[in-house]
Amino acid sequence: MSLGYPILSTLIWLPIIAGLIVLFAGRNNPGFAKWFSLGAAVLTFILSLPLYVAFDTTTSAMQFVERVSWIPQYNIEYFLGVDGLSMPLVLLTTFTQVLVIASAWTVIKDRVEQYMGAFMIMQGLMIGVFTALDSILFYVFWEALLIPMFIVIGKWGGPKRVYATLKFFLYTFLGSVFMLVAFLYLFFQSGSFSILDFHAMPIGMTAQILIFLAFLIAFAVKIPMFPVHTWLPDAHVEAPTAGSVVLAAIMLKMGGYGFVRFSLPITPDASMTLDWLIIGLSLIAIVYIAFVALIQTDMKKLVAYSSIAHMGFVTLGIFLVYSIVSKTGDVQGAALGMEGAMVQMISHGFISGAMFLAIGVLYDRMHTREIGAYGGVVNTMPWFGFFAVLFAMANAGLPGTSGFVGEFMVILSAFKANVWFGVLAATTLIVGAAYTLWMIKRVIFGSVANEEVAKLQDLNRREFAIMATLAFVIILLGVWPNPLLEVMHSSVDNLLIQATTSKL
Amino acid sequence: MVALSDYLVFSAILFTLSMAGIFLNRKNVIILLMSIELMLLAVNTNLVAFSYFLNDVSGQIFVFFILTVAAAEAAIGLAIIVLVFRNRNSINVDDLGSLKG
Amino acid sequence: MLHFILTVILLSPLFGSIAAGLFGRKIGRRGAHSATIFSVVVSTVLSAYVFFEYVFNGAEVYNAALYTWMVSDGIRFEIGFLVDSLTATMMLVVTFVSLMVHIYTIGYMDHDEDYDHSNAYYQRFFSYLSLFTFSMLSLVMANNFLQLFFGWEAVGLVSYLLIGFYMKRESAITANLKAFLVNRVGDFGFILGIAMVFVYFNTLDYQEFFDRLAEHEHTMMSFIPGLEWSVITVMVILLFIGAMGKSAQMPLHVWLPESMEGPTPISALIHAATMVTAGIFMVARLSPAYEMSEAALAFILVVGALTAFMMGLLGIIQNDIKRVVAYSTLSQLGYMTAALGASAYAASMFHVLTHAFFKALLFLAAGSVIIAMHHIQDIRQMGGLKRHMPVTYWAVLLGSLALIGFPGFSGFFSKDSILLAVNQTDSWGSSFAYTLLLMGVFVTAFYSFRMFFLVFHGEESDYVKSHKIHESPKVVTVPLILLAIPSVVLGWFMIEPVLSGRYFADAITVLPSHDVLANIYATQFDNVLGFIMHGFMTLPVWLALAGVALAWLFYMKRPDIPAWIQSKCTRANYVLENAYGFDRFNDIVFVKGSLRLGRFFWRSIDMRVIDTGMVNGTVRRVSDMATMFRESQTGYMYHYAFVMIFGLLGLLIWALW
Amino acid sequence: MTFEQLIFYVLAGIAVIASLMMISVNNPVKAALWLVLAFIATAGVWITAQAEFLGIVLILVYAGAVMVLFLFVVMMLDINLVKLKEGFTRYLPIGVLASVAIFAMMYMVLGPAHFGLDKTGEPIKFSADHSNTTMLGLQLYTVHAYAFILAAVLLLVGIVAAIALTIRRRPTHEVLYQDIDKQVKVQAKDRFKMVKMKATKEEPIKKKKEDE
Repeated sequence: MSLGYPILSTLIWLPIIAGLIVLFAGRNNPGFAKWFSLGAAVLTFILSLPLYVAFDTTTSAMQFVERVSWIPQYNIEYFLGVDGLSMPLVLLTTFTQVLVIASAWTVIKDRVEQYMGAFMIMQGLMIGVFTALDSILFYVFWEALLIPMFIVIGKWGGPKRVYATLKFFLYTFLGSVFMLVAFLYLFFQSGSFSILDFHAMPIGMTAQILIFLAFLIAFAVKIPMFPVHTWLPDAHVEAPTAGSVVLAAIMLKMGGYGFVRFSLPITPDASMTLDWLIIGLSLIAIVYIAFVALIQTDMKKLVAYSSIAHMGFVTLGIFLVYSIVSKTGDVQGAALGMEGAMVQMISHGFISGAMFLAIGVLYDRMHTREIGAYGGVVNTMPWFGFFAVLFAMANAGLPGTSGFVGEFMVILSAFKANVWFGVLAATTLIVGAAYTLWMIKRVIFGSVANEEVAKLQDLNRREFAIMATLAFVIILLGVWPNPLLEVMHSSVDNLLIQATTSKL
Repeated sequence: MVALSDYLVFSAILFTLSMAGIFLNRKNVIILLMSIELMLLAVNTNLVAFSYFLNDVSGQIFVFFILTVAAAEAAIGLAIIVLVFRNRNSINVDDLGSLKG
Repeated sequence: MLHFILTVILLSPLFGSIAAGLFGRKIGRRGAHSATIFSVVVSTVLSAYVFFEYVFNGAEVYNAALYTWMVSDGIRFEIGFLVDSLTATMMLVVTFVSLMVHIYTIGYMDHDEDYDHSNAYYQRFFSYLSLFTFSMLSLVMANNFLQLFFGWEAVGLVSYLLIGFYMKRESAITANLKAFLVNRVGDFGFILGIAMVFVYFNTLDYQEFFDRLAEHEHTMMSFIPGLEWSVITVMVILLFIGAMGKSAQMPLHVWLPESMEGPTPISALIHAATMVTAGIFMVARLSPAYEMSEAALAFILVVGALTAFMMGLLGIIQNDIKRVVAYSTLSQLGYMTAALGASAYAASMFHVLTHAFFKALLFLAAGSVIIAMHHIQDIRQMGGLKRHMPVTYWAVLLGSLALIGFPGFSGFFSKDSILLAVNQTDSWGSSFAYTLLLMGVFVTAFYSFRMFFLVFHGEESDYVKSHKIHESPKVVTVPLILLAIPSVVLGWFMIEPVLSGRYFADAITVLPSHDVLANIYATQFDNVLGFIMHGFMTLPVWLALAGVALAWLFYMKRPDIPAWIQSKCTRANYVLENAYGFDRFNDIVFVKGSLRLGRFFWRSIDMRVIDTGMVNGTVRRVSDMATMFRESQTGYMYHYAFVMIFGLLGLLIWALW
Repeated sequence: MTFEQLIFYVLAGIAVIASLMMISVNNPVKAALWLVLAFIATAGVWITAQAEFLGIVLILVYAGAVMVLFLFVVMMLDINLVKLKEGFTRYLPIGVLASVAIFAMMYMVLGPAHFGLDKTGEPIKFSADHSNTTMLGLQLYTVHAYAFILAAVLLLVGIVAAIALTIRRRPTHEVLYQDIDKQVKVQAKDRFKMVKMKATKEEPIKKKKEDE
């Protein structure tokens, strides 16, 4: 299924070109920079809608494919394509981008054009990551993406930004180097860099284990999974609001996307033997990180830890397939878990984006993220209070909001895989609600704590519009998730078949 | 009859002593230079012994050249020592440690 | 046609709530309450029609899907309606009580000390009320577990919002967080129950679930190696844990007394009539599943009885009028759960209905007393209000008589049938439960009439003398009267159909061996009057009267006795004061425990092991190595010579080896 | 023990003892003298190995020139002997051990096992009138002529470097330096100036006021 014009390339290069234009043309008039990048973001979003509308849900093959030879000697190609797994993520990127640009309207004062330029370029690269089907192209986008985020956190961040951004950059970079080694090995085995060839080619067991571990390090750092997660809270605390939103809403999903696109199809047997490791780590992430989130005093750190816990659901959902197949003999329950993981990624994108925007709104007014500095915000900002409680409830997984859908599906299939997986995963209901609502009680509810809170004004129209769109999407996805799931069925089933057929 | 091995052992002793001289002495650099001269002497003894046993005069020619080189080296070595002395007014090995990491 | 009616019943309160909530400022106070009341009236009228259709004309069960929520793994998750006599009754109760509370709130919430008129608290409160009605209806009308869970959590959310309505009060926002989290503990068990349903029956739809129940009757599961349990028992107990959370059974009851922080109307609506009965409704709805597991029924019976008696005891020492009624609700919930345990589902639902009316009546009456006393809730400062507030006086009297089960009143019929049913069952622990329930009857009578005498009779307290106490306005007393009527009369009409089993025939299935109500009906019931006369002879009624007499003696004739008793057995008093130490236990073990655990995890593992240990640790390791290499250049020639010689030596050794 | 061996061992012994003493003695002058002794003894050894020319060259060049240079430098630099009196380094034991180990290694390779008389056979003894020098010169100026010239250049470089390194211009108030090229470039006009003077008449000395 492909439209007349190369839609994916436009989605990648339009924002990047727009970013460059903003960088140079917007030198001294921030007004132009802001309006131009907002226009470009909206245009990209509109252009990305045909992806969903014209998407053929019956086939699991790649759609809107573009294949042009790039470096013939090593037959590396400029090979783009989208299927049920990556298309929702592309839409999430374009949708969030509009909100991100809108949210950074008044708060950024110095060098606005560079700030906007960085985000536009980052958007193009992110779409590139989700659509690249050539591993080197994927790797290029994957690494190039770090640079704008490095600059965003490094330049406009909080007091300890240099430490945070260096840690973020080096951590992710260390991980992805192993991935490059795996790609090269696969290239030498198969002679081509295309991911689809990797899916098909047989690999020996030890090679599979090594490749799986290489991918695991790269994606575990990105998700982040339990032992390598300490960069996320620092990066979030120091990142400006818009950077934090993009980091939480989209960049964490690349790890999950990586598992689904690389680890499972390319190294099924290794994934089968090592699935206990991933499940263990994700269960630790769900339970352990939730308790760590409980005692945070910094709002952004708390939401950062909560997003680690939610991403624990994604990895759990993805890797349940093997224990379900071994327990029930058929792949039936696993599709629910996998689709739950994908839905959880999308919904977490919206919810954590919304939470960070909310904290950003407070930060723009009072320039502190400490929970202690707030109290009784609802008395002076009632509309903000409404949205904050709504997003908190979504974060706690209240049915009727998108937060519940993903967790519900993953808990069900986790229970099917093993009773104790289900029990541990379900603890998130209690602890997840505990830390989120305790934060809400200390920040939003109660009597007005100090005179700064008394001086707060409620949301202005721009912020209200952002919050309202996010609230609408979160409730829509919670009440009627079917449109998002229809798109995934064929791709997930194909992935499950790939993941369960041995390639030795 | 004096065997070739005697010559070689003799030169080996000289060589070892000069080597010990180099890294054992904490006194001054001059002793160091002298040890180097001694070392060259040991090498030349070897060459002479071989030329004597192999009846090939080229060994001696080689010794000849080594002598010239040794002389030049000694000259320059001493010049350097004079300069070092002028700047540091001491050539005790312990004081010349400024080229450290 | 019915589909359209049901959709309207469900959605009209939602639209009312959105109108009042989001556009509250625009449509003003009058607009808000009229919009919400109109939407609830629509629901009530249509529910009445559906009730009439189902209970009297016996229409057949209606089970249809509204829309497909999600399709995954070939399983369709839908949102739909299942309407039968059980649902119809609950729909009518919910909408009627909600309507009464809506009208009552106009008077109650007219002025508020926290907010002035400019703040849209009035509209916000009405929007929450109708949002609650929508959630409760979606829970009751659900035809699958997913929608049941949606309603379950939505009701929890609204009770969170309403308990924390007075946002400025620290105690209110602590109470609502506690309520939500304890409900979430219940939901933890509930979602695991749903997961079991999904895993073993591959569906979340009730009908399919009931059809496939027989397949798994004997399948065993063991999640702790070595121990085997029947799947049905584990699933049913997990689901009941959810019910315990919502209906405030023994360990998870801690949130109900503190939920009195919310305004009185919501105590009436949520914490007496509807939300807390959701758990009971769920068990009744899943009666086919509960019937298949003896162990679960015994467990439910014992938990119910324990809650009934122990909570009743606490009611005695409460001095806040709303807390007395709250503890009485807890104890009555214990009765209903016990009835479920005795698999007398119909009797339990009957008690739910009667309790909904007379408890709502008691709460609203308490509310009107609180308005009159200008928000003083301490009963010791009240006394002799009989002359000042006749309507409220009669309302509380009728409500209390119904509560203690005075023959002829609705409470008598439902509570008596429960006691008879529990007496009949022969399951494990049923005799223990029966004695607890009997003692409960005495305790209920004692604390309800203690509150009655202290508030209305006796000489007026100094506060009452100094202030002018007048009866509450019409908009408060009319709902009282409207609620008083069913509290008294309802029993007469429903006892016969309930006992005979005709009333809930289509909704509740009971195994013949467990059907206690049927043989009560057969042996002891000829007609309503006979049942009442027979009631006079039975033990419970006498215990109730004894309770009233003792209360009269203690608080009217000789007020010094209670003080004497209190001073005598101080330890028992201490235990009762702290509500058996549940709160302190929870606080120390769960709250402080998890905080300490979190701090330990964060400080020692996240910070020390990962951050400083691995991340910054490697950084320091690398710089240390670099320094080591740098310092190896000592600058002294003999060191270099030394290294050279040893290198040579090593080379030679290696070469000659 | 033939006479020849006796000569060899005596000379070798002297050389070894001399070099040992050279290392261990504190005073650099004494060390230099011991080294001279070692050179002489080794020259003797060379002569026994029929390398008479080199033996003599060794004594003339080395003992004569290089050692004198050393003594000259030692004398010139007033090395404070006190500091030099320090003993050997802390590493003495290890150092000696290492040297002995290396010597043992060398002995294993160079010892009689491989280079004994039975292995190498008797060296050819020349007759008394055989001139080692002519043989050496023959080779030197034919086959190795190019290398010979290079050696000479090397020595020149050595000289120039030594002088360039140690030359020092002392301040002019202490010593006057002759600047050759300025002297060469001087011209008549800046040395010699023709001045036209009028013949002078005798005039009496005027009286000055203050004289009165």
